[in-house]
Amino acid sequence: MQTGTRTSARQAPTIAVRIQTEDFDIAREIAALTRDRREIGAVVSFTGLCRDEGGRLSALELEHYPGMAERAIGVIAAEAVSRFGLSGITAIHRHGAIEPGGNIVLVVACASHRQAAFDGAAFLMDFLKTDAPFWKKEHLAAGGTGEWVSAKDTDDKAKARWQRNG
Amino acid sequence: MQTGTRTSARQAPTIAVRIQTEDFDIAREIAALTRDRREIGAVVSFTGLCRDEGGRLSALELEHYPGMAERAIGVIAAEAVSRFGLSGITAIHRHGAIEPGGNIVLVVACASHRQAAFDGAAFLMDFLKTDAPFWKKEHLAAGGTGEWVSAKDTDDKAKARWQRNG
Amino acid sequence: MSIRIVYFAWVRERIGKGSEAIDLPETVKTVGELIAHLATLGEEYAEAFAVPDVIRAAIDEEHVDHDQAIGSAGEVALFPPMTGG
Amino acid sequence: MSIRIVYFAWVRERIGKGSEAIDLPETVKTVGELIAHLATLGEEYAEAFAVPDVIRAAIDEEHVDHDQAIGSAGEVALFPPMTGG
Repeated sequence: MQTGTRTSARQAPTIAVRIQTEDFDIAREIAALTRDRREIGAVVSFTGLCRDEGGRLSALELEHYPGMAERAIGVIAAEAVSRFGLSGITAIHRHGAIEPGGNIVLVVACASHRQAAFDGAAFLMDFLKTDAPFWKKEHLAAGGTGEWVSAKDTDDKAKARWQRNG
Repeated sequence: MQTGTRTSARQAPTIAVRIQTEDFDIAREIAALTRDRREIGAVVSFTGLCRDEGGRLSALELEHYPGMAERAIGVIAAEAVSRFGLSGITAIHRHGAIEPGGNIVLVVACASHRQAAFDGAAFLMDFLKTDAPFWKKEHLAAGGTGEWVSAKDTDDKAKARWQRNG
Repeated sequence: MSIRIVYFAWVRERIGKGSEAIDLPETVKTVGELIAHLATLGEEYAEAFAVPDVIRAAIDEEHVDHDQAIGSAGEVALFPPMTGG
Repeated sequence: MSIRIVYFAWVRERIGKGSEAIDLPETVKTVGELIAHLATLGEEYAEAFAVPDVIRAAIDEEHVDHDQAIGSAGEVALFPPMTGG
Protein backbone atom coordinates (compact mmCIF):
# COMPACT_ATOMS: atom_id res chain seq x y z
CA MET A 1 0.00 0.00 0.00
CA GLN A 2 3.04 2.33 0.44
CA THR A 3 0.87 5.40 0.15
CA GLY A 4 3.60 7.50 1.72
CA THR A 5 5.83 7.02 -1.32
CA ARG A 6 3.20 7.96 -3.88
CA THR A 7 4.46 11.30 -5.03
CA SER A 8 2.19 11.12 -8.09
CA ALA A 9 -1.01 11.06 -6.09
CA ARG A 10 -4.04 9.56 -7.81
CA GLN A 11 -6.12 12.30 -9.38
CA ALA A 12 -9.86 12.31 -9.84
CA PRO A 13 -10.93 10.53 -13.02
CA THR A 14 -11.47 12.71 -16.07
CA ILE A 15 -14.72 12.35 -18.05
CA ALA A 16 -15.18 14.27 -21.30
CA VAL A 17 -18.18 13.92 -23.64
CA ARG A 18 -18.60 15.95 -26.81
CA ILE A 19 -21.15 15.90 -29.65
CA GLN A 20 -19.88 17.77 -32.68
CA THR A 21 -19.89 17.99 -36.46
CA GLU A 22 -16.11 18.50 -36.71
CA ASP A 23 -13.67 15.63 -36.99
CA PHE A 24 -11.50 14.70 -34.01
CA ASP A 25 -7.77 14.11 -33.57
CA ILE A 26 -7.13 10.82 -31.78
CA ALA A 27 -3.56 11.64 -30.77
CA ARG A 28 -4.64 14.95 -29.27
CA GLU A 29 -7.48 13.33 -27.33
CA ILE A 30 -5.17 10.65 -25.94
CA ALA A 31 -2.59 13.28 -24.96
CA ALA A 32 -5.23 15.38 -23.20
CA LEU A 33 -6.44 12.38 -21.20
CA THR A 34 -3.02 11.07 -20.16
CA ARG A 35 -1.03 14.28 -19.64
CA ASP A 36 0.73 14.33 -16.24
CA ARG A 37 -0.99 11.10 -15.17
CA ARG A 38 1.92 8.81 -14.42
CA GLU A 39 -0.20 6.07 -12.93
CA ILE A 40 -1.67 5.34 -16.38
CA GLY A 41 -0.22 2.22 -17.96
CA ALA A 42 -2.85 1.47 -20.59
CA VAL A 43 -4.83 3.49 -23.11
CA VAL A 44 -7.43 1.93 -25.39
CA SER A 45 -9.05 3.91 -28.18
CA PHE A 46 -11.98 2.87 -30.31
CA THR A 47 -12.75 4.69 -33.53
CA GLY A 48 -15.93 3.96 -35.46
CA LEU A 49 -15.78 4.82 -39.16
CA CYS A 50 -18.34 5.08 -41.94
CA ARG A 51 -18.13 2.01 -44.22
CA ASP A 52 -19.14 2.19 -47.87
CA GLU A 53 -20.93 -1.20 -47.64
CA GLY A 54 -19.35 -2.56 -50.78
CA GLY A 55 -19.54 0.74 -52.65
CA ARG A 56 -23.28 1.12 -52.03
CA LEU A 57 -23.09 4.20 -49.78
CA SER A 58 -21.89 7.74 -50.48
CA ALA A 59 -22.44 8.87 -46.88
CA LEU A 60 -24.24 8.27 -43.62
CA GLU A 61 -26.22 11.14 -42.18
CA LEU A 62 -26.29 11.13 -38.40
CA GLU A 63 -29.24 12.67 -36.59
CA HIS A 64 -29.19 13.09 -32.82
CA TYR A 65 -31.27 14.37 -29.93
CA PRO A 66 -29.29 17.37 -28.66
CA GLY A 67 -28.97 17.49 -24.92
CA MET A 68 -30.07 13.90 -24.39
CA ALA A 69 -27.16 12.63 -26.49
CA GLU A 70 -24.56 14.27 -24.21
CA ARG A 71 -26.51 13.25 -21.13
CA ALA A 72 -26.91 9.59 -22.13
CA ILE A 73 -23.25 9.16 -23.07
CA GLY A 74 -22.19 10.99 -19.90
CA VAL A 75 -24.16 8.50 -17.78
CA ILE A 76 -22.52 5.54 -19.56
CA ALA A 77 -19.06 7.12 -19.27
CA ALA A 78 -19.46 7.70 -15.52
CA GLU A 79 -20.62 4.10 -15.07
CA ALA A 80 -17.57 2.84 -17.02
CA VAL A 81 -15.19 4.89 -14.86
CA SER A 82 -16.66 3.59 -11.64
CA ARG A 83 -17.12 0.00 -12.76
CA PHE A 84 -13.59 -0.49 -14.15
CA GLY A 85 -11.64 2.02 -12.05
CA LEU A 86 -10.61 4.08 -15.05
CA SER A 87 -8.26 7.05 -14.75
CA GLY A 88 -10.30 8.76 -17.43
CA ILE A 89 -12.53 8.39 -20.45
CA THR A 90 -13.32 10.57 -23.44
CA ALA A 91 -16.22 10.04 -25.83
CA ILE A 92 -16.81 12.11 -28.97
CA HIS A 93 -19.71 11.46 -31.33
CA ARG A 94 -20.10 13.34 -34.59
CA HIS A 95 -23.37 14.23 -36.32
CA GLY A 96 -24.25 15.41 -39.80
CA ALA A 97 -23.16 13.78 -43.06
CA ILE A 98 -20.08 11.56 -42.88
CA GLU A 99 -18.52 9.93 -45.94
CA PRO A 100 -17.01 6.43 -46.11
CA GLY A 101 -13.65 6.39 -44.35
CA GLY A 102 -14.72 9.30 -42.15
CA ASN A 103 -14.78 9.13 -38.36
CA ILE A 104 -18.13 8.75 -36.57
CA VAL A 105 -17.24 8.11 -32.95
CA LEU A 106 -14.18 8.04 -30.70
CA VAL A 107 -13.79 6.52 -27.26
CA VAL A 108 -10.55 6.69 -25.31
CA ALA A 109 -10.31 4.86 -21.97
CA CYS A 110 -7.23 4.84 -19.77
CA ALA A 111 -6.32 2.96 -16.61
CA SER A 112 -3.37 1.57 -14.73
CA HIS A 113 -3.74 -1.83 -16.37
CA ARG A 114 -4.86 -3.02 -19.77
CA GLN A 115 -7.93 -5.11 -18.95
CA ALA A 116 -9.71 -2.15 -17.35
CA ALA A 117 -8.90 0.08 -20.33
CA PHE A 118 -10.15 -2.52 -22.83
CA ASP A 119 -13.29 -3.18 -20.79
CA GLY A 120 -14.02 0.51 -20.30
CA ALA A 121 -13.88 1.31 -24.01
CA ALA A 122 -15.89 -1.78 -25.04
CA PHE A 123 -18.50 -1.17 -22.32
CA LEU A 124 -19.01 2.42 -23.39
CA MET A 125 -19.39 1.45 -27.05
CA ASP A 126 -21.82 -1.39 -26.30
CA PHE A 127 -24.12 0.87 -24.28
CA LEU A 128 -23.72 3.84 -26.60
CA LYS A 129 -24.95 1.71 -29.51
CA THR A 130 -28.26 0.95 -27.82
CA ASP A 131 -28.78 3.86 -25.41
CA ALA A 132 -27.45 7.03 -27.05
CA PRO A 133 -30.03 8.89 -29.18
CA PHE A 134 -28.38 8.81 -32.60
CA TRP A 135 -29.83 7.55 -35.88
CA LYS A 136 -28.12 6.90 -39.19
CA LYS A 137 -29.65 7.43 -42.61
CA GLU A 138 -28.00 6.07 -45.73
CA HIS A 139 -27.06 8.24 -48.69
CA LEU A 140 -26.57 6.12 -51.80
CA ALA A 141 -23.65 6.15 -54.21
CA ALA A 142 -26.26 5.68 -56.96
CA GLY A 143 -27.91 8.94 -55.81
CA GLY A 144 -30.65 9.82 -53.35
CA THR A 145 -31.25 8.63 -49.85
CA GLY A 146 -31.60 5.01 -48.75
CA GLU A 147 -32.99 3.50 -45.58
CA TRP A 148 -32.61 4.46 -41.98
CA VAL A 149 -30.12 1.95 -40.57
CA SER A 150 -31.88 -0.69 -38.47
CA ALA A 151 -30.83 -1.49 -34.93
CA LYS A 152 -29.05 -4.83 -34.70
CA ASP A 153 -29.80 -7.78 -32.43
CA THR A 154 -26.05 -8.21 -32.00
CA ASP A 155 -25.90 -4.78 -30.35
CA ASP A 156 -28.52 -5.78 -27.80
CA LYS A 157 -26.56 -8.96 -27.11
CA ALA A 158 -23.28 -7.05 -26.76
CA LYS A 159 -24.90 -4.87 -24.13
CA ALA A 160 -26.50 -7.82 -22.37
CA ARG A 161 -23.15 -9.51 -21.68
CA TRP A 162 -22.24 -6.69 -19.26
CA GLN A 163 -25.56 -7.07 -17.49
CA ARG A 164 -25.08 -10.83 -17.08
CA ASN A 165 -21.56 -10.34 -15.76
CA GLY A 166 -22.42 -7.37 -13.60
CA MET B 1 -23.43 -11.68 -50.94
CA GLN B 2 -23.84 -9.08 -53.76
CA THR B 3 -20.20 -9.43 -54.75
CA GLY B 4 -20.98 -7.79 -58.06
CA THR B 5 -21.71 -4.47 -56.38
CA ARG B 6 -18.55 -4.41 -54.27
CA THR B 7 -16.57 -1.69 -55.96
CA SER B 8 -14.29 -1.44 -52.94
CA ALA B 9 -13.02 -5.00 -53.19
CA ARG B 10 -11.66 -6.53 -50.02
CA GLN B 11 -7.91 -6.14 -49.93
CA ALA B 12 -5.43 -8.51 -48.35
CA PRO B 13 -4.96 -7.85 -44.64
CA THR B 14 -2.04 -5.61 -43.68
CA ILE B 15 0.37 -6.79 -40.97
CA ALA B 16 3.12 -4.49 -39.75
CA VAL B 17 5.51 -5.25 -36.87
CA ARG B 18 8.29 -2.93 -35.78
CA ILE B 19 10.78 -2.99 -32.91
CA GLN B 20 12.37 0.40 -32.41
CA THR B 21 13.81 2.85 -29.90
CA GLU B 22 11.95 5.86 -31.32
CA ASP B 23 8.53 6.88 -30.16
CA PHE B 24 5.50 6.26 -32.40
CA ASP B 25 2.63 8.45 -33.60
CA ILE B 26 -0.71 6.76 -33.00
CA ALA B 27 -2.67 8.92 -35.43
CA ARG B 28 -0.16 8.24 -38.20
CA GLU B 29 -0.22 4.49 -37.58
CA ILE B 30 -4.04 4.41 -37.64
CA ALA B 31 -4.07 6.46 -40.85
CA ALA B 32 -1.55 4.12 -42.51
CA LEU B 33 -3.63 1.08 -41.61
CA THR B 34 -7.02 2.45 -42.66
CA ARG B 35 -6.14 4.53 -45.73
CA ASP B 36 -8.32 3.67 -48.75
CA ARG B 37 -9.94 0.77 -46.88
CA ARG B 38 -13.61 1.65 -46.96
CA GLU B 39 -14.77 -1.66 -45.54
CA ILE B 40 -13.21 -0.76 -42.18
CA GLY B 41 -15.78 0.29 -39.60
CA ALA B 42 -13.80 -0.16 -36.39
CA VAL B 43 -10.28 0.65 -35.23
CA VAL B 44 -9.03 -0.26 -31.76
CA SER B 45 -5.67 0.96 -30.51
CA PHE B 46 -3.89 -0.14 -27.38
CA THR B 47 -1.02 1.94 -26.01
CA GLY B 48 1.08 0.64 -23.10
CA LEU B 49 2.84 3.36 -21.12
CA CYS B 50 5.55 3.36 -18.48
CA ARG B 51 4.02 3.98 -15.02
CA ASP B 52 6.01 5.61 -12.24
CA GLU B 53 4.62 3.14 -9.66
CA GLY B 54 3.75 5.81 -7.15
CA GLY B 55 6.86 7.88 -7.87
CA ARG B 56 9.23 4.95 -7.26
CA LEU B 57 10.52 4.64 -10.85
CA SER B 58 12.55 7.03 -12.98
CA ALA B 59 12.46 4.72 -16.02
CA LEU B 60 12.02 1.19 -17.30
CA GLU B 61 14.78 -0.22 -19.44
CA LEU B 62 13.53 -2.65 -22.06
CA GLU B 63 15.82 -5.40 -23.29
CA HIS B 64 14.80 -7.59 -26.20
CA TYR B 65 16.01 -10.49 -28.32
CA PRO B 66 16.51 -8.95 -31.77
CA GLY B 67 15.11 -11.03 -34.58
CA MET B 68 13.05 -13.26 -32.31
CA ALA B 69 11.07 -10.26 -31.04
CA GLU B 70 9.86 -9.33 -34.55
CA ARG B 71 9.28 -12.97 -35.38
CA ALA B 72 7.28 -13.79 -32.23
CA ILE B 73 5.05 -10.72 -32.56
CA GLY B 74 4.60 -11.40 -36.28
CA VAL B 75 3.31 -14.91 -35.52
CA ILE B 76 0.81 -13.54 -32.97
CA ALA B 77 -0.29 -10.77 -35.36
CA ALA B 78 -0.91 -13.23 -38.19
CA GLU B 79 -2.90 -15.46 -35.85
CA ALA B 80 -5.00 -12.47 -34.74
CA VAL B 81 -5.74 -11.48 -38.35
CA SER B 82 -6.86 -14.97 -39.29
CA ARG B 83 -8.75 -15.71 -36.08
CA PHE B 84 -10.79 -12.48 -36.00
CA GLY B 85 -10.91 -11.64 -39.73
CA LEU B 86 -9.07 -8.36 -39.26
CA SER B 87 -8.51 -5.94 -42.14
CA GLY B 88 -5.11 -5.19 -40.66
CA ILE B 89 -2.99 -4.99 -37.54
CA THR B 90 0.08 -2.98 -36.56
CA ALA B 91 2.30 -3.71 -33.56
CA ILE B 92 5.20 -1.51 -32.49
CA HIS B 93 7.32 -2.29 -29.43
CA ARG B 94 10.00 0.08 -28.20
CA HIS B 95 13.23 -0.90 -26.44
CA GLY B 96 15.80 1.04 -24.45
CA ALA B 97 15.09 3.36 -21.52
CA ILE B 98 11.55 4.73 -21.30
CA GLU B 99 10.49 7.27 -18.67
CA PRO B 100 7.13 7.35 -16.86
CA GLY B 101 4.44 8.62 -19.19
CA GLY B 102 6.40 7.38 -22.21
CA ASN B 103 5.02 4.91 -24.73
CA ILE B 104 6.20 1.28 -24.60
CA VAL B 105 3.96 -0.56 -27.03
CA LEU B 106 1.27 0.18 -29.60
CA VAL B 107 -1.22 -2.19 -31.18
CA VAL B 108 -3.76 -1.05 -33.76
CA ALA B 109 -6.33 -3.54 -35.03
CA CYS B 110 -8.99 -2.75 -37.59
CA ALA B 111 -11.96 -4.68 -38.93
CA SER B 112 -15.42 -4.18 -40.38
CA HIS B 113 -17.05 -4.50 -36.96
CA ARG B 114 -16.05 -3.52 -33.47
CA GLN B 115 -15.93 -6.88 -31.68
CA ALA B 116 -13.26 -8.22 -34.06
CA ALA B 117 -11.15 -5.08 -33.65
CA PHE B 118 -11.39 -5.21 -29.83
CA ASP B 119 -10.63 -8.93 -29.77
CA GLY B 120 -7.72 -8.60 -32.19
CA ALA B 121 -5.98 -5.92 -30.15
CA ALA B 122 -6.59 -7.67 -26.80
CA PHE B 123 -5.48 -11.05 -28.18
CA LEU B 124 -2.24 -9.61 -29.53
CA MET B 125 -1.46 -7.90 -26.22
CA ASP B 126 -2.25 -10.98 -24.14
CA PHE B 127 0.09 -13.18 -26.20
CA LEU B 128 2.75 -10.51 -26.57
CA LYS B 129 2.97 -10.23 -22.78
CA THR B 130 3.90 -13.88 -22.36
CA ASP B 131 5.47 -14.85 -25.71
CA ALA B 132 7.45 -11.87 -27.01
CA PRO B 133 11.09 -11.78 -25.82
CA PHE B 134 11.20 -8.49 -23.93
CA TRP B 135 12.30 -7.86 -20.36
CA LYS B 136 11.91 -4.78 -18.21
CA LYS B 137 14.40 -3.54 -15.64
CA GLU B 138 13.49 -0.83 -13.15
CA HIS B 139 15.46 2.38 -12.78
CA LEU B 140 14.71 4.02 -9.45
CA ALA B 141 13.78 7.63 -8.78
CA ALA B 142 15.99 7.35 -5.67
CA GLY B 143 18.93 6.47 -7.95
CA GLY B 144 20.41 3.25 -9.32
CA THR B 145 18.70 0.24 -10.81
CA GLY B 146 15.99 -1.81 -9.18
CA GLU B 147 14.67 -5.27 -9.96
CA TRP B 148 13.88 -6.97 -13.21
CA VAL B 149 10.09 -6.86 -13.46
CA SER B 150 8.56 -10.26 -12.67
CA ALA B 151 6.15 -12.01 -14.99
CA LYS B 152 2.61 -11.93 -13.65
CA ASP B 153 0.18 -14.80 -13.11
CA THR B 154 -2.56 -12.54 -14.41
CA ASP B 155 -0.79 -12.38 -17.78
CA ASP B 156 -0.76 -16.18 -18.05
CA LYS B 157 -4.45 -16.19 -17.18
CA ALA B 158 -5.22 -13.49 -19.75
CA LYS B 159 -3.58 -15.62 -22.42
CA ALA B 160 -5.31 -18.80 -21.24
CA ARG B 161 -8.79 -17.35 -21.81
CA TRP B 162 -8.16 -17.35 -25.58
CA GLN B 163 -7.02 -20.96 -25.44
CA ARG B 164 -10.13 -22.05 -23.53
CA ASN B 165 -12.39 -20.21 -25.94
CA GLY B 166 -10.48 -21.22 -29.06
CA MET C 1 -52.83 19.82 -20.66
CA SER C 2 -50.47 20.77 -23.48
CA ILE C 3 -47.17 18.93 -23.85
CA ARG C 4 -44.17 19.31 -26.10
CA ILE C 5 -43.37 16.24 -28.19
CA VAL C 6 -40.21 15.74 -30.27
CA TYR C 7 -39.69 13.17 -33.02
CA PHE C 8 -36.53 11.77 -34.57
CA ALA C 9 -35.39 9.76 -37.60
CA TRP C 10 -38.19 7.99 -39.50
CA VAL C 11 -40.78 8.88 -36.89
CA ARG C 12 -40.00 12.53 -37.62
CA GLU C 13 -39.99 11.97 -41.37
CA ARG C 14 -43.32 10.12 -41.43
CA ILE C 15 -45.06 12.72 -39.28
CA GLY C 16 -43.43 15.50 -41.26
CA LYS C 17 -42.27 17.62 -38.33
CA GLY C 18 -39.61 17.51 -35.64
CA SER C 19 -41.65 18.77 -32.74
CA GLU C 20 -45.08 20.04 -31.78
CA ALA C 21 -47.27 20.90 -28.81
CA ILE C 22 -50.17 18.49 -28.26
CA ASP C 23 -53.22 18.91 -26.04
CA LEU C 24 -53.49 15.68 -24.09
CA PRO C 25 -56.94 14.18 -23.48
CA GLU C 26 -57.64 13.40 -19.82
CA THR C 27 -57.49 9.67 -20.61
CA VAL C 28 -53.86 9.76 -21.77
CA LYS C 29 -51.68 9.05 -18.74
CA THR C 30 -48.75 6.96 -20.02
CA VAL C 31 -46.31 7.03 -22.90
CA GLY C 32 -48.05 4.01 -24.45
CA GLU C 33 -51.39 5.80 -24.28
CA LEU C 34 -49.80 8.89 -25.83
CA ILE C 35 -48.52 6.83 -28.76
CA ALA C 36 -51.96 5.25 -29.25
CA HIS C 37 -53.56 8.70 -29.13
CA LEU C 38 -51.10 10.19 -31.64
CA ALA C 39 -51.79 7.29 -34.05
CA THR C 40 -55.38 8.57 -34.33
CA LEU C 41 -54.40 12.09 -35.42
CA GLY C 42 -54.06 11.36 -39.12
CA GLU C 43 -52.63 9.11 -41.78
CA GLU C 44 -49.03 10.29 -41.27
CA TYR C 45 -49.29 9.61 -37.51
CA ALA C 46 -50.92 6.23 -38.13
CA GLU C 47 -47.98 5.33 -40.36
CA ALA C 48 -45.35 6.55 -37.88
CA PHE C 49 -46.89 4.57 -35.03
CA ALA C 50 -48.11 1.52 -36.99
CA VAL C 51 -45.93 -0.76 -34.82
CA PRO C 52 -46.03 0.83 -31.38
CA ASP C 53 -43.70 -1.74 -29.80
CA VAL C 54 -40.78 -0.55 -31.89
CA ILE C 55 -41.09 3.05 -30.70
CA ARG C 56 -38.61 4.16 -28.04
CA ALA C 57 -39.42 7.03 -25.70
CA ALA C 58 -37.73 9.52 -23.44
CA ILE C 59 -39.22 11.93 -20.94
CA ASP C 60 -37.14 15.02 -20.27
CA GLU C 61 -34.13 13.31 -21.91
CA GLU C 62 -34.33 10.08 -19.90
CA HIS C 63 -35.23 6.72 -21.44
CA VAL C 64 -38.62 5.43 -20.24
CA ASP C 65 -40.83 2.41 -20.91
CA HIS C 66 -44.27 2.67 -22.50
CA ASP C 67 -45.99 2.21 -19.15
CA GLN C 68 -44.24 5.26 -17.69
CA ALA C 69 -46.65 7.99 -16.53
CA ILE C 70 -46.18 11.26 -18.38
CA GLY C 71 -47.02 13.27 -15.27
CA SER C 72 -45.72 16.83 -15.49
CA ALA C 73 -43.12 16.09 -18.18
CA GLY C 74 -41.73 19.08 -20.03
CA GLU C 75 -40.83 17.13 -23.16
CA VAL C 76 -41.64 13.67 -24.48
CA ALA C 77 -39.43 12.25 -27.27
CA LEU C 78 -40.54 9.44 -29.57
CA PHE C 79 -38.09 7.73 -31.92
CA PRO C 80 -36.97 4.43 -33.48
CA PRO C 81 -34.35 2.17 -31.85
CA MET C 82 -31.04 4.03 -31.74
CA THR C 83 -28.24 3.32 -34.19
CA GLY C 84 -25.34 5.48 -33.13
CA GLY C 85 -21.71 4.57 -32.78
CA MET D 1 29.89 -29.97 -30.96
CA SER D 2 30.11 -26.22 -30.38
CA ILE D 3 26.92 -24.22 -30.08
CA ARG D 4 26.09 -20.54 -29.74
CA ILE D 5 24.15 -19.61 -26.63
CA VAL D 6 22.57 -16.22 -25.92
CA TYR D 7 21.37 -14.93 -22.56
CA PHE D 8 18.95 -12.15 -21.68
CA ALA D 9 17.88 -10.07 -18.68
CA TRP D 10 18.98 -11.40 -15.27
CA VAL D 11 20.33 -14.62 -16.79
CA ARG D 12 22.70 -12.46 -18.84
CA GLU D 13 23.57 -10.27 -15.85
CA ARG D 14 24.32 -13.19 -13.52
CA ILE D 15 26.50 -14.98 -16.08
CA GLY D 16 28.16 -11.70 -17.01
CA LYS D 17 27.93 -12.04 -20.78
CA GLY D 18 25.28 -11.88 -23.49
CA SER D 19 26.47 -14.76 -25.61
CA GLU D 20 29.14 -17.40 -25.93
CA ALA D 21 30.08 -20.56 -27.81
CA ILE D 22 29.97 -23.73 -25.70
CA ASP D 23 31.34 -27.17 -26.49
CA LEU D 24 28.53 -29.58 -25.73
CA PRO D 25 29.38 -32.89 -24.05
CA GLU D 26 27.97 -35.93 -25.88
CA THR D 27 25.55 -36.51 -23.02
CA VAL D 28 23.77 -33.17 -23.50
CA LYS D 29 20.89 -33.74 -25.90
CA THR D 30 18.05 -31.51 -24.68
CA VAL D 31 17.58 -27.93 -23.53
CA GLY D 32 17.05 -29.15 -19.97
CA GLU D 33 20.33 -31.07 -20.07
CA LEU D 34 22.07 -28.00 -21.47
CA ILE D 35 20.81 -25.90 -18.56
CA ALA D 36 21.98 -28.54 -16.06
CA HIS D 37 25.36 -28.66 -17.78
CA LEU D 38 25.75 -24.87 -17.79
CA ALA D 39 24.96 -24.77 -14.06
CA THR D 40 28.20 -26.74 -13.42
CA LEU D 41 30.44 -24.25 -15.22
CA GLY D 42 30.99 -21.91 -12.30
CA GLU D 43 29.43 -19.92 -9.50
CA GLU D 44 27.88 -17.32 -11.82
CA TYR D 45 26.25 -20.05 -13.92
CA ALA D 46 25.06 -21.90 -10.82
CA GLU D 47 23.39 -18.68 -9.68
CA ALA D 48 21.80 -17.99 -13.08
CA PHE D 49 20.35 -21.50 -13.30
CA ALA D 50 19.60 -22.09 -9.60
CA VAL D 51 15.91 -22.59 -10.40
CA PRO D 52 15.92 -24.35 -13.79
CA ASP D 53 12.12 -24.48 -14.07
CA VAL D 54 11.88 -20.70 -14.35
CA ILE D 55 14.24 -20.56 -17.33
CA ARG D 56 12.60 -20.10 -20.74
CA ALA D 57 14.33 -21.26 -23.90
CA ALA D 58 14.28 -20.67 -27.64
CA ILE D 59 16.05 -22.56 -30.41
CA ASP D 60 16.75 -20.52 -33.51
CA GLU D 61 14.26 -17.88 -32.30
CA GLU D 62 11.38 -20.29 -31.62
CA HIS D 63 10.08 -21.02 -28.11
CA VAL D 64 10.82 -24.60 -26.99
CA ASP D 65 10.24 -26.71 -23.88
CA HIS D 66 13.10 -28.08 -21.76
CA ASP D 67 12.67 -31.54 -23.23
CA GLN D 68 13.28 -30.28 -26.77
CA ALA D 69 16.30 -31.87 -28.48
CA ILE D 70 18.98 -29.35 -29.40
CA GLY D 71 19.84 -31.25 -32.57
CA SER D 72 21.64 -29.09 -35.11
CA ALA D 73 20.47 -25.79 -33.63
CA GLY D 74 22.38 -22.70 -34.67
CA GLU D 75 21.51 -20.69 -31.56
CA VAL D 76 19.98 -21.52 -28.18
CA ALA D 77 18.59 -18.65 -26.10
CA LEU D 78 18.04 -18.87 -22.33
CA PHE D 79 16.14 -16.19 -20.44
CA PRO D 80 13.65 -15.44 -17.66
CA PRO D 81 9.87 -15.28 -18.26
CA MET D 82 9.13 -12.42 -20.62
CA THR D 83 7.72 -9.12 -19.40
CA GLY D 84 7.12 -7.05 -22.51
CA GLY D 85 4.12 -4.96 -23.40
